[in-house]
Amino acid sequence: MRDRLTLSTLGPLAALFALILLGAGLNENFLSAANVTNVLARSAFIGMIAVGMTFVITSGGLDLSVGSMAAFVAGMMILAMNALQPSLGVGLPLALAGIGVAILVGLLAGLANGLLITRAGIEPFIVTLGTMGIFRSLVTWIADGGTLSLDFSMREFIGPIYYGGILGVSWPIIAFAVVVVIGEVVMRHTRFGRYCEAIGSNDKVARYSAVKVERIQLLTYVALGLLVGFATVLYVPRLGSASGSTGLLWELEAIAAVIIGGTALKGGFGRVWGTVVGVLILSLIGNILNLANLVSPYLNGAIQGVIIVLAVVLQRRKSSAEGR
Amino acid sequence: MRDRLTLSTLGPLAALFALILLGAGLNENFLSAANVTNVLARSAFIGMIAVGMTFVITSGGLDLSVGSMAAFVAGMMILAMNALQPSLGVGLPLALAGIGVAILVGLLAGLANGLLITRAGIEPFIVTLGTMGIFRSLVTWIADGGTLSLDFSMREFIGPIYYGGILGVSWPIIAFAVVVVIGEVVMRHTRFGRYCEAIGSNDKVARYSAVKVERIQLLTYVALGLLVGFATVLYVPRLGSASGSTGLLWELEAIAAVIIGGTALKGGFGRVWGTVVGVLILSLIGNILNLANLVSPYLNGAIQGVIIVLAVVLQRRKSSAEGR
Amino acid sequence: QDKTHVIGVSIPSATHGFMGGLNWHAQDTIARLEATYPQLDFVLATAGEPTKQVADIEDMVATRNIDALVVLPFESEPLTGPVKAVKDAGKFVTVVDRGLSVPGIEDLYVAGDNEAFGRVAGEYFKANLPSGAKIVVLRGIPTTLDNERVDAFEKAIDGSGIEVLDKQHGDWNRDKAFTVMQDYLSKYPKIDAVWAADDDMAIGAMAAIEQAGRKDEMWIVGGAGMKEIIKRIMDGDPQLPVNVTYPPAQISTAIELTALKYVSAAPVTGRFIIGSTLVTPENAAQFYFPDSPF
Amino acid sequence: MTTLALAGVYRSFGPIEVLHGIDLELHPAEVHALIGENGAGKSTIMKILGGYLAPSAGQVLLDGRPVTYASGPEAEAQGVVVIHQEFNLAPDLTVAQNIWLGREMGGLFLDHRAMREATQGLLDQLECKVRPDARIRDLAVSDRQMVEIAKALSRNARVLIMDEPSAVLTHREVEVLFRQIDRLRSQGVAILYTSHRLDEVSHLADRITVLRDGAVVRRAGRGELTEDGMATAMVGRDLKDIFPPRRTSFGPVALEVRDFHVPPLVHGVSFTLRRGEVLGISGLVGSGRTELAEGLVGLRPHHGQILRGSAPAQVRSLPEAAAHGIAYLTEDRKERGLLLTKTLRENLTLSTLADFGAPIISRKLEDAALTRAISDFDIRAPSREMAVGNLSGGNQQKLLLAKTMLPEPEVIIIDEPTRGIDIGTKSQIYHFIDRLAREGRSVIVISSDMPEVLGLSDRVLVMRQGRVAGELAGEAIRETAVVRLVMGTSEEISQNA
Ligand SMILES: Nc1ncnc2c1ncn2[C@@H]1O[C@H](COP(=O)(O)OP(=O)(O)OP(=O)(O)O)[C@@H](O)[C@H]1O
Ligand SMILES: Nc1ncnc2c1ncn2[C@@H]1O[C@H](COP(=O)(O)OP(=O)(O)OP(=O)(O)O)[C@@H](O)[C@H]1O
Ligand SMILES: [Mg+2]
Ligand SMILES: [Mg+2]
Repeated sequence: MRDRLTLSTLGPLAALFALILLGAGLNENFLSAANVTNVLARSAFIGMIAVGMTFVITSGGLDLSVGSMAAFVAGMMILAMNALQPSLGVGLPLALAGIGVAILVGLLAGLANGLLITRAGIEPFIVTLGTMGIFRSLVTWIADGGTLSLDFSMREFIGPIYYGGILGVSWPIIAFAVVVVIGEVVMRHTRFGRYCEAIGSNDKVARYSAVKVERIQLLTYVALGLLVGFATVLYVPRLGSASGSTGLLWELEAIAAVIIGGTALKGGFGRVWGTVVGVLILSLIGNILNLANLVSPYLNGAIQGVIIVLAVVLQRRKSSAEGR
Repeated sequence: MRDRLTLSTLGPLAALFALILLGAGLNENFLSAANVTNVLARSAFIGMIAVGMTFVITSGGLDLSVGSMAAFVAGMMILAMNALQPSLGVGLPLALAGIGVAILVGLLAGLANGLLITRAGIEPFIVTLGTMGIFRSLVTWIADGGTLSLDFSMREFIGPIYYGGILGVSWPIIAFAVVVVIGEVVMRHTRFGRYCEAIGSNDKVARYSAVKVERIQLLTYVALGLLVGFATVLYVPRLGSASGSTGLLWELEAIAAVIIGGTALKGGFGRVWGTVVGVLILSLIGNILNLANLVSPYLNGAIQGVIIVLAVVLQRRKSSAEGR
Repeated sequence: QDKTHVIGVSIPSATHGFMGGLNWHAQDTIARLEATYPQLDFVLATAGEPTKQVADIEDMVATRNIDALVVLPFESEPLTGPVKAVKDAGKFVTVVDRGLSVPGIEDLYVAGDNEAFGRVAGEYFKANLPSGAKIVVLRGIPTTLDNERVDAFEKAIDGSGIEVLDKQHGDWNRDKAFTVMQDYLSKYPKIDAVWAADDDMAIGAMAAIEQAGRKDEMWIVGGAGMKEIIKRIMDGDPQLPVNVTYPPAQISTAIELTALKYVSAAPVTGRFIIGSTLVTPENAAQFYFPDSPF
Repeated sequence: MTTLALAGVYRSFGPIEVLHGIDLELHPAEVHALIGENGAGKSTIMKILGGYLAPSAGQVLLDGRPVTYASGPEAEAQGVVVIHQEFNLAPDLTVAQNIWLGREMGGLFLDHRAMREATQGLLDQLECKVRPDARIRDLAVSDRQMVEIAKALSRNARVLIMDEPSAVLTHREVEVLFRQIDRLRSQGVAILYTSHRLDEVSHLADRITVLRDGAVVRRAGRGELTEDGMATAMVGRDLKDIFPPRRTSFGPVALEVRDFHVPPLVHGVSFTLRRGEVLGISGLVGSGRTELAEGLVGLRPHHGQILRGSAPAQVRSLPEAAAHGIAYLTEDRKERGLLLTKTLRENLTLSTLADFGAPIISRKLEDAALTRAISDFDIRAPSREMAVGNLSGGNQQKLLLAKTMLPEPEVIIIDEPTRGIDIGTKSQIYHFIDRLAREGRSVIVISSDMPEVLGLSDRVLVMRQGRVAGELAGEAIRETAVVRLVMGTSEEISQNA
């Protein structure tokens, strides 16, 4: 990959820098520590999910359910914490219990997706379209159509998971960075990543190379579920609530980030750090639109669309020399 | 294709029949003419779009923008009709003008998608994600955040396009049937359909075989745009208005219908009549949920999800003998 | 009264707090009425978009033989034709909250007052902020009713010298409101008050303000009377001085009134507008429903 | 008179020049053979002639006039038709659909019947039993090659360029192919042919051009070059002892297969394989050799007994086979063997990644393995970082061999091991297989290349219609005996042997 650093890899970065310049030009607070922290921290949820999605897509899969899954995991986490509060009391044990539940539920949800896809042999698109409806419905049902809210005292207690940090860097940013670094290493330097790329480029060849195709595919969905769980652990402390509208369209955003970052939708080639750039591009677009009174807010969606396409044009232009 | 009728083709049909039996068991009015007409007529919008989507997906593409495009086309159609009403008056010329505008706008929107994808060489996912935002924003903007509505007198006049019909068969059903028959013939019996399959299967081979790959791909998007235009011509008489929420998530429904129908998401193999079955399955699920007070309405989404997955399991089980 | 009457109820699905509350009230009322009146049957359908809602209504007529329809239109315009068709088929029609675009179709109209919702909030701002004060607005999903509320709000503060710095869409969503508020806070060094046209958004905005440490700088007015917010007003939270009601329970009123037609001799037709009132620490207790999910 | 010619053609890929000033002439009613080592540039020349690649410098002359084609199809419109070394068929389409792709019969609506009938005609002409409605995806590689040939025949070529058409064909199909070539030659078609089977070249060619490292090193007319002479001209040195001497002592039984079935085709196969032994499997296309092999390594559902040594072995999947020390090299290198968009290194280590460090893969170990593979198998790659799809066909095959050998399996089943490999390297590979056997490993060689089966095997198993038609050992391994068994013309020979 190294020798290609010059070409295709510059594309998404160029788009990102263009956006940063645009933002800085429009508003002097854009580069303020507070704003940078805000943008990075709020990118963390989608970002962690998108890292998992990178593996799923690289190995030729797709997961439309992550947004609903996040809502479901958040709902279960809140439910569990509220239920355990009388016995555990407000404090670290309860927080850990909540985190455990979130990670466990995420893992199980990912496992469910993965098993349906690999064992029953149904298209990922269909399976996860189905579970997308299922997870979201369950949250709405559990919340009785409303919002599941964490008990206020506990909310205060776990708030620092989102708002706190060390050395001025907030936890979501740190967690995101850790996930990205691990993801990049796993993708580039471990068997798992190599197998994902192999399966995505030609699953038959992978099978004929003694790669346990189904197991790897299953693992990608489980890993994604886990990351949805982690993302939720960051999400819940922020507002302390979950409802049917939590995580709405996150799946689209995560997939878009992956693809803007240069991972091929058909699989076979994954770039974790590209995904990070994709996530940041998407977050920045929203941030810039909020910071600048460009036009009617009704047109925000249009501008967002134009920038997404332009970002990718910029990237593909640069990399077309490669013949990809 | 013929020899395979026995296996994979039975799958979606089996799922459809299972649903019909379920519906008939739940409510005696299910098979009444009125209900059948309702279900078929309302399937017509998504159905026509899904037929176009079948070609796009078969040739290896994707279009996420169709729902927003429908909203945009509807908006433009209403705007044009309201603007022309003073000069043309309420009547056939105005209706025809509206229809012309819808078809033209649909065609242009499809052309825009197609050109960006084939000329600029950007992934269909990204392009249509972008235009999805753009079209929807434009409608919201034109409608000033509210709803664009057709003048009521004109609405009365064109109402029969949706509600009327001949020999007891309503126009949307007739139009849908015509589109399906044409679609099936085009897919199976013309060069265009053949080339779509070839491109989706292996675009390099298609290019080596003198197939004008870009032109065919462009045409699939244009055809889809046109069909969105036609669908809108049926839609506007039904609801007489367009807003930012018109056609929400239609893209997901159309793509799901295509895939439930047995077309491969990766392209190379398309089945128009399968798509029809897929559309009917999706419509029937909604209809059946309304037939019986099964459970909490909050769980509708979950039931829908389960049925979608089950329908495809049923189908894949049958066809797994094929080794697809 | 031995014949069973079927009442169809068609409402938007619970995609945000207010609609969640409305869904809850609808189900609660239906369960209660079904228990009380065995001769009444209810059919409830929820829809995420207008086309689905029209399909729901068609299905009720075609397969469930409804005698009456209680409908809260997802949007006025697209539902007008289909609801009129129901009326023309001889059914009793109750319209809730969002009026149809052609007057005179419905037998019964029960609604909140969007115009008042914006106006009451605006009047509070006008009365409690000095000229030159700076405020930001969080709007809902772009819809006609959002437009009505915002227009009324702006008209109410007109001439007060209050400056509206920005009004972006928070889509009646906590997360979106949180993000937008964060960005407002980056952008504007001085904000005196926030009008979040919905309590879900108020909660998101509050979290962003708290994080930025500018809690003492501004107060927030939300709307629709979410129980958590009402509770805090009762407790005298300086950040949340007041709220404006827009009761989700209006659906209960509508269903009950419609049911009344079949279980009593009382004539039920007309318009019931449930005004928007200002909730203050003094009167908050009467708007507090701890059992509602909203 | 020349039909198509190259004059001073150069071609570079990136910084690497692979053709250095080629002159070549094709004449009507003549078969011109182009031979050379793997990576010498044969396919590149053919692609340039066919309009699929443009020369970096120099000219393509059609009927003496310089031409520049925008694309292959444009050249095809001028009657220049290419059978590519790598398959050029859409896997989801049927045989008939592929053959007529881009030139469908019928007006507004396709004339399915005409196309199916015409396809049937072409397939009959090639004595190919594939159905016109069969999907390419479901065909064995040899059948796909026949479809490629049928497709080219349907084109009414003036110039027919065939890049190793026989590499995956058995001798019977090769005979059919030769009859077609003879027919076309007599009709005045100019034919350019490559093959690494030099007997074919001396049989067919009216004119031979020998290529080495992108330059012409020898031109000859019919009969001017013996097969040895060709080999020497190609490789640049004398080749003696293409086949290693036969082994004489074998160890204990390494693999025993009893009453083995791979539905639907393969039935009741039993054989034993000893350590240090090379077992050849011969048979016609579709005789079930590949299915047997894929069954043995768990790639296809099967029943029957497999014993490793004396212990029964469960082999339900390839990883299980690997655990039993059994490896398999697929005949379908493009679809099942190599990841064409990935680099050499990634392909080489894919099936044995666990040996290259865990959890972090060691680039150093991988690079070392690649260096070894490159020298062991004489892989000629312009760059180590290039995508495998850009390697010449023969070098891809060598890489695939290296990949299969990497885990040092005890039992190695190789399906068409030397497909598309030049004579020099072939000899190297034969000696390599010999070395494996002498180290005490067991090798099964499935091959459609008759001399290879004869020259390499200690025993030969002949398959016909999914069953073992006979077994030959030692001196009984003669071409006539094998052919008789293959064709099923004589039962008694199998008894005698
Ligand atoms: N697209 C490409 N990019 C880079 N190098 C290429 C490309 N195509 C061919 N080459 C290189 O050009 C050289 C000649 O390849 P070519 O395929 O013509 O060999 P060949 O004579 O046909 O060999 P074989 O007998 O193995 O088929 C090889 O070194 C090959 O790696
Ligand atoms: N994946 C597949 N799906 C369906 N049929 C197949 C598949 N692979 C092979 N076949 C069919 O099975 C038959 C036997 O093929 P197989 O490859 O086992 O024969 P073989 O003796 O190895 O011949 P070859 O010399 O072509 O390799 C062929 O007729 C082929 O069409
Ligand atoms: Mg070659
Ligand atoms: Mg074989």
